[in-house]
Amino acid sequence: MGLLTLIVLLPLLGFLVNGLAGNRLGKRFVSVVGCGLPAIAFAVTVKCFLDLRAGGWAPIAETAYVWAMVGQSTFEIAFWFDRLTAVMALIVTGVGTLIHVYSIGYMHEDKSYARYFAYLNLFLFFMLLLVLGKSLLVLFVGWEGVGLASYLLIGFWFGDMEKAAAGKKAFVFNRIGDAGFLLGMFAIYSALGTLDMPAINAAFMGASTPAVSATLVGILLFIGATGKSAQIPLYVWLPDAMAGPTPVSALIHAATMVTAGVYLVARMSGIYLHAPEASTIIAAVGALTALMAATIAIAQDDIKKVLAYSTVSQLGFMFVALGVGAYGVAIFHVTTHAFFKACLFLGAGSVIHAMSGEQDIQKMGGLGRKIPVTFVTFAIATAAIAGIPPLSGFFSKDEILWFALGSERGGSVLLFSVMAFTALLTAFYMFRLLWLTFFGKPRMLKDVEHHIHESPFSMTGVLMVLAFLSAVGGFIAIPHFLEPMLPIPAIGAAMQPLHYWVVGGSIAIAATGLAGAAWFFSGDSARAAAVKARFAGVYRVLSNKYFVDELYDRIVGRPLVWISDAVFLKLGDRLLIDGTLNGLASLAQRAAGRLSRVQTGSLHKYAFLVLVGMVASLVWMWRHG
Amino acid sequence: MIHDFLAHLETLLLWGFAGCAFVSASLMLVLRQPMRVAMALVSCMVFLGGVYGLLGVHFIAAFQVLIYVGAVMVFMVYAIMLLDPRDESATAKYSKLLWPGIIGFALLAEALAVGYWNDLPHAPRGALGEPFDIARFSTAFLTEYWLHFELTSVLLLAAVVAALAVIKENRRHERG
Amino acid sequence: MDKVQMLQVLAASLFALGLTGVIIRRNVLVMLMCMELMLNGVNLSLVTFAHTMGSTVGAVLVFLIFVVATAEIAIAIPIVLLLVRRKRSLDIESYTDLKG
Amino acid sequence: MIADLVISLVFIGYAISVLMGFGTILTWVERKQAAVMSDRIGANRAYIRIPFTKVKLVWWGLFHGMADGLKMLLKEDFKPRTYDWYAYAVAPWVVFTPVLLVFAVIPFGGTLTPAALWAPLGEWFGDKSYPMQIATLDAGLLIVFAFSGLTIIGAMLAGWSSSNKFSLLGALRAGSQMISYELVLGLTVLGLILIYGTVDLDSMVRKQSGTVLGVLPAWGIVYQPFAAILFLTAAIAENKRIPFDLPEAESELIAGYFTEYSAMKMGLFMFAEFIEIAVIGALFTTLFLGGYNLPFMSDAGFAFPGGAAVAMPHGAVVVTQLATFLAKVFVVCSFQILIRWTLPRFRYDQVLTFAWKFMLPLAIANLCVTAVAVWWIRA
Repeated sequence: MGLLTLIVLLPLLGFLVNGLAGNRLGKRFVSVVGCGLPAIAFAVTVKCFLDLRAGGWAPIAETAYVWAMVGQSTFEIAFWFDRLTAVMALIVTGVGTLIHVYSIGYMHEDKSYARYFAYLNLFLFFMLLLVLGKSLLVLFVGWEGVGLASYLLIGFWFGDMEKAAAGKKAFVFNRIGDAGFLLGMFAIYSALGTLDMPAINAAFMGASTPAVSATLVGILLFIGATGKSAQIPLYVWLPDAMAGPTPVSALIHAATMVTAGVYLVARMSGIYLHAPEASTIIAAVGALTALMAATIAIAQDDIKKVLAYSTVSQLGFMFVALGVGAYGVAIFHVTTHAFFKACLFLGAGSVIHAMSGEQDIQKMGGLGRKIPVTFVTFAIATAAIAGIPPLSGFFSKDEILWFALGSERGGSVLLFSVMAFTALLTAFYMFRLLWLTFFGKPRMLKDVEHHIHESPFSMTGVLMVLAFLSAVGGFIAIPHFLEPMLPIPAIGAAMQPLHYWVVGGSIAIAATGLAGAAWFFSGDSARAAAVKARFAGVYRVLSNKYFVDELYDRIVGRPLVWISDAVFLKLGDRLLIDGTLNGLASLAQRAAGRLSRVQTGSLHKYAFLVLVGMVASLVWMWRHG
Repeated sequence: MIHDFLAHLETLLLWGFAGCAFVSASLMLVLRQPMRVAMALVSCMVFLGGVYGLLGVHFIAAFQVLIYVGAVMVFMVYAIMLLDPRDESATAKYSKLLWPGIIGFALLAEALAVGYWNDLPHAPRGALGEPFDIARFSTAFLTEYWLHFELTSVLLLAAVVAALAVIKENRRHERG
Repeated sequence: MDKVQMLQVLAASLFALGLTGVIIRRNVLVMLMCMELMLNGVNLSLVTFAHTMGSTVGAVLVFLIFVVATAEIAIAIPIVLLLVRRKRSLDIESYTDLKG
Repeated sequence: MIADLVISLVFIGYAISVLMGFGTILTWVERKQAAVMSDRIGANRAYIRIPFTKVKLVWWGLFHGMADGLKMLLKEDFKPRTYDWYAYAVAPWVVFTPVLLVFAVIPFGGTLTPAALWAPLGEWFGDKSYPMQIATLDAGLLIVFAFSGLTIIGAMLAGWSSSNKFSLLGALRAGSQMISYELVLGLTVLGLILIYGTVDLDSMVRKQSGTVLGVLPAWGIVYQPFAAILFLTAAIAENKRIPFDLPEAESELIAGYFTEYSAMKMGLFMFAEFIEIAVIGALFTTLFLGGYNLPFMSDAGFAFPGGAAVAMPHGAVVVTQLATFLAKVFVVCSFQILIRWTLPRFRYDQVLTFAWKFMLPLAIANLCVTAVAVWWIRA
């Protein structure tokens, strides 16, 4: 068994142990297994990374098992470890391990402790399968698996109907995306006869054009990506997914799983390089998503909802980077985003923990002095996401803005303006969040206030590590590290001189957002309230998320319900199927009723029938015998 | 005279036994008391035993009496003794199918008789096959028909088990 | 009518009488006995044929029928006792639980 | 043809008179032997006075039997109110007749050759010879069992038709007991059938005519001593005599299934019982005691080991054989009466337990051992 297989199997082992026997083994044991195995996986990943470097960055391939052989085609469970994979795997195992550790403190009181860790390990297993898979098929298994784990974890407290429904919603929206993904896979397989991603990329990069439109495949795969990575139009599940435990939100719905779409597009860059139309769509969708989510985030009061929309928005940034061909930059943003968004979510978890479950930021305030570690880490992460230099978010976001403006593969002023405005909004709503939560006067109930306490070290320690990473993560030059694989697009000649202007602009944007938020929300809430009152209509639209859920319900949900009810249920099921069966049944019943009159229950009559039969057969025999 | 009598003694006895058997069987349909019916059946069986004896198959005759009378009818009489003989069914002797039954009997008897008259293999009249005694019968039984014999013993075992089960059920019913 | 014919007719009529008895009598025990009578008719027929043809098959079959009859009665009697205990009657017309 | 008929009639007459004689005598023997055993004088008051003399023929009370018979014949025949008078009336005969019939297949002597008996008979009979047996049947032993099965029906019928709870109980007991012990009886005899290779009683007796090891008579009891004990026990139980007389245990059931019988109907039951004693004696003699055979005696006379021989005329041989048979039967009868006055009575459940859990396994074991032994020796 190779090291790559080991990486994948370690979390699976954790899932089996905790899932099958966790309830009997005690919390301490569950914690050790649940965190220890991902930690080992991280260590092994580091070892693999070192091997990769020692091997001159030549990809490591490893076949674990031959899954199926159909005719000439062989489907293997094979793993592939190159630069891109290395980055992703390190994020997944590293951040994953940190969040596991954080969960020890966060979930300590939960009665389904073992189940939680089992699910978490299961998620890690599938995520690693997704990241390490050599072929699209293995990736797809991981893709579906993380969907399953996400469903299980969103609905972790399934006793609450709303949370169970959120899990279901996530699952259904993911399935819609998966349909596109599957179609894309079918198209690739029918054209190329293989699902190995290096082979596919090579085929599209090669001289002869494959017998399938790169645009078509690209769009289909992107549909899958929109589902998993919460882009328009399938993003609505992600805010609802905050129903799960907060570490889950941090791990799955911020740092790792939702970036799977980004990873997929980057991994399939060979296709997208030859599909400029698809790339344009990606950029457009990404920009729209980023803007829309950012506007919504301004008007949200739930701390996790704000972060969720912020995640959607940041994912939009990544897709813009992908759309303009800056794949390495997208992965760079994935990395930094993983750091600071995980930190933010975990910090939010810490706040919620301190507030005894309260999530409404309007009822917080002044927490900065009471939970200083959380406050400091949360502030660093906020600054990072807002793009304050020299924190990590500044570098990645700046590069995205720069390529949105200057890339020869679809960069434009319009795109840049939208993204810049979005960045401004980002800074604004993030600082709003920070201010409302940690500054000002406490607005919570006395009772709650009395209970506020700093989280245990297992949580704050993780926060500190992540805050540190958020701060310095920008100095890891990932785009350059990935350049041999994912080329950085050329910058148009006209744009070259504007680079420093853009850098300065983005610093200004961040500062403006900071200042705006400080001006609005410092002091009493009168100014914010006045703005809210003046733009009441806009505020209503924003706080209700553009009524997208209601829209979907009108145009998709209700017609579907109506069709299901009227056509399939009443006509098809009740009338046709049930009617046929009931008709047959009642026919049989009536026929049996008639026939059962023969069955008189009287032995005499039976015996008499025997006699009649004997006489008849004897007579027949004598006549014909 | 007496010579003629002696010469035909066996035939006369055969006819006599056959007639008595028939009369006993007919009485079974007419008598009301189950015990009397049982007696009629016993006598019918004994007369049939006599018929077998006259045909020269003594062991069949012996077994007829031994098994039918000594076992089956003892069981039957036992059951009749255990059950109240003054049952309601004794007052209404016949079922509603009395006349259809009698007509059916006539038809069946006629069909069988006609069949025998027409189709019975007449060949061995006078040239009777070699009569066999118990030795030949036993040898055949244990060489040619041993499988059948074993199968019937299995059947007997099954019957014993089944009877036990029924009695168990009965006892449980009583207790519960 | 020679001996064989007479015996066969007797056998047939015993069988027919037995069957008729099953049809027209109402007492369970009497019906059981009439079934025994039917078996006796068959036995007589078999013995006669065996005697006529000088073959042992008929006799063997008769012997097996004896065993079967014994087994049958050994089960039938307990069942009748159970029935009577349930229905408090020997009248077959009161056992109509299988009426369709 | 007529000669055959005459011989048959003679045999039948002999058999009936022997049985009746035994039946009568045994009633007296039972009393007298009981008296002897319990150190009493016993029945001695009945006598016949020769008319007009003072000579009283007492003959050890032998006439008590006749007095009993007379009493039974003359007593009122009380008829109980029963729902089946026909069954009530027929039951004693169903008990009595088969007992008589059993004797038909028992050989009570060797071969009879009338011509050799008395020369003038030769004109009539020619040189035919007849085995001294009423019916020579190849299934003789089976017939014995068949008829003893009939008596069960009689006993049950009597008890049922008496319309009396005690009678009914007695009849149920009689039925169960007789069926159980008949099974044992049949199984014990199977061993003998294996050894002799026949069920024909006459050939069975003939096969017991030689000697074993030159000294012992080749009787069944020598081959099957175990079976002999079992057979006698089961036969006594079959006859419902003490210690197995539970169906008519007077302290529990008055007189069991014949409680309601009186006069000659009751007499028939009693008589059947005594005749049954004799029949058991005859059967035991035939099966285990060599029947009419005397040790070292053949149709020609005696031939003792060591060369000494005594030639005998045919008449003497026939008479010796008849006498031998009667003597043996009488000894066995007397032995049964001895048991009757010696052993106490079982409890009823013990009777059935004894049959099914003790005698039956023993009989089967005996049969198995015999089968293995016969197979060993033949092979």
